[in-house]
Amino acid sequence: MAFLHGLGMVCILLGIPFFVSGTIGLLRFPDIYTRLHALTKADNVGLGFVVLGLALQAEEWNTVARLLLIWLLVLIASSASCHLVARAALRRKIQPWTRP
Amino acid sequence: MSGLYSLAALCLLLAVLAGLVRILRGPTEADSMLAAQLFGTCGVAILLLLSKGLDWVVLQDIALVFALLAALAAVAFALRTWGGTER
Amino acid sequence: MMDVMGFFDIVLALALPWLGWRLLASSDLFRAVVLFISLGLLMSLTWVRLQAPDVALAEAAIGAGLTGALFLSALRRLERLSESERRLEHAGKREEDETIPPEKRRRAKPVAYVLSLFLLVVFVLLLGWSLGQTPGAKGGLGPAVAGQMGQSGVQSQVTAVLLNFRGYDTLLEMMVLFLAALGVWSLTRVRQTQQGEVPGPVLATLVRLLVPLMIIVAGYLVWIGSSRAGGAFQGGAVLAAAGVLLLLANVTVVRQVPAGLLRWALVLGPLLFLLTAVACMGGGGNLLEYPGQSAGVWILFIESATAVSIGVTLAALYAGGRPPAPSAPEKDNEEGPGSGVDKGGKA
Amino acid sequence: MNTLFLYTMSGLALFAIGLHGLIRSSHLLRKILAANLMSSGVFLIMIVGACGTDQVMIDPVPHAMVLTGIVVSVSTTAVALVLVCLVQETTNRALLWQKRKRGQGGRTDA
Repeated sequence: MAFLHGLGMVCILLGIPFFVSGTIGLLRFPDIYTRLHALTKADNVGLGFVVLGLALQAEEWNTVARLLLIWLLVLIASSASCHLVARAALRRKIQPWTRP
Repeated sequence: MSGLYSLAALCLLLAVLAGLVRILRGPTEADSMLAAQLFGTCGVAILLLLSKGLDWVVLQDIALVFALLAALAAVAFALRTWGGTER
Repeated sequence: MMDVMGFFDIVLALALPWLGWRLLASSDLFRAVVLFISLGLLMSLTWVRLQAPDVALAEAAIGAGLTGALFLSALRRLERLSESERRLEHAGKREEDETIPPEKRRRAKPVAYVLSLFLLVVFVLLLGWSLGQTPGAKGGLGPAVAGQMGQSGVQSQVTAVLLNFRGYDTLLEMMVLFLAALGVWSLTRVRQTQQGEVPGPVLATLVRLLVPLMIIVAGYLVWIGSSRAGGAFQGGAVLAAAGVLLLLANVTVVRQVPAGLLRWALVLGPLLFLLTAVACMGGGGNLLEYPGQSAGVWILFIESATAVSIGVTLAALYAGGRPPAPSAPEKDNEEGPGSGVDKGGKA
Repeated sequence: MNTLFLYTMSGLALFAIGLHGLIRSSHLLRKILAANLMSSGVFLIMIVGACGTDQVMIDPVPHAMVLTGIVVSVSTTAVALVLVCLVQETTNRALLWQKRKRGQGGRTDA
């Protein structure tokens, strides 16, 4: 049990840097498409690690199920909305950034 | 031990607030919208961490609602603000 | 550990006014709306910190989701009405730099500015002072509510207050919602222009996955409301989000909902609530005094009806006008945009 | 206690900012945003008042009132937004004031 708890803690601590790097990417990347890329990393992997860590520490099965449901929802919602935003940006003829 | 959860939540909150800068100076409207999207995801993570740290199951429901509605604003943006006109 | 949470509180409490200030000071209306959405999310976290999970749920559904969508589509509508107006407004300074030489530009009079700021500060100081003077802020009604919980029929204190102890508040609030919907319907009609667009595959899948889940979560929230955070408002708001998503995606089912059914769904909550209230009087009690031990059942009944009505009303408010023209009424077993969804998803 | 005081100040500041924006901004949409900010400030102060000193006994009545308030404020916001759209349709502008003549300039803070 202590092992699972420790493993969960490690997973949570692994997840935080993804969120932070998502923010940094959002701030530093040059154009909308690259920023989308950074954002989805935070969504998928960061939240995934946090959910995994919390699920490893959960005592009941329904908590695990709810955590996974939340993660799946965020995955679906963020990927779909990022797709829509990217498509709208392409339709607006926003040029992807290229190395100058 | 449970202090770690709060610490992680605090880190996420600070990260989110840093992301606000992108809303303030995003060159295009979509950039601002992306920051709001990140806000939603981080909010979910913060709520989950707090629900563990404070031992409060209700927060998971709130996180669920956050996750459900996170996409709504972005979809409204992509379809209404930026979509529809040219096709 | 408490230190960390204290720091969390400090950051949150400082971020709220800062965000509000940036929101009103930003030169771009769109940015202001996005900041407002973020403010809603932060407010929700604040409610969590202030031990108000019910309010946090409502804010998460309404403040962060619905209001944002409302403002975004209103902005879109304004923009479509006059493209130049918004440019003139939001980027006014930059444009005027070109048209007007800088020495001719006149800022707001500094005297007026200082005076208004001074008055504002005085007003707020007075407000804060009177807040400190308010008596009875310490004890509150908490013990009174806790003492009566046995008779309320539910376990959640907030639900007990909302639907039993102060039921007339909620009844009147349903009337306000209904009036708002009536007002919007009497003002405008929904445009026909956007109809005919077919949602793309990704959007269709998103709707197909999210909308049924939203309905399930709405039902869950109404059900769980009797024992902990949740209830008719939160469930209704999530239901409304499902309706808004359907309206956004322009799913055909939304257009095919018969107008009569929509009207009934709007009226359902307030009507049943009112009838129940009056029926309680008939049984010898006061208005909204549920008879005997059945309070829990009555509350669940009213809550389900009001949740449907709140969902339909908020979605109708989002649509922003009367439904276009009465199309050929097909009698389905739908109850409105909220629950017409399962079909729309699978169709 | 200290934290609650901090949140009260935050609510007061939100109210003040909203009031200022309600009076000074020229675009009607921004006025609606400002009014929403004001209501958020009021809700915050009410919830802080409900917290009490010890965290055990929480007053649920302000919670219920704030819940009602949130729903009412979203419905009034919706009506106001429709009205703004109508104002713009009929008068072709949603600003209360803007520069009157090209040469003179005027207030530009929106």
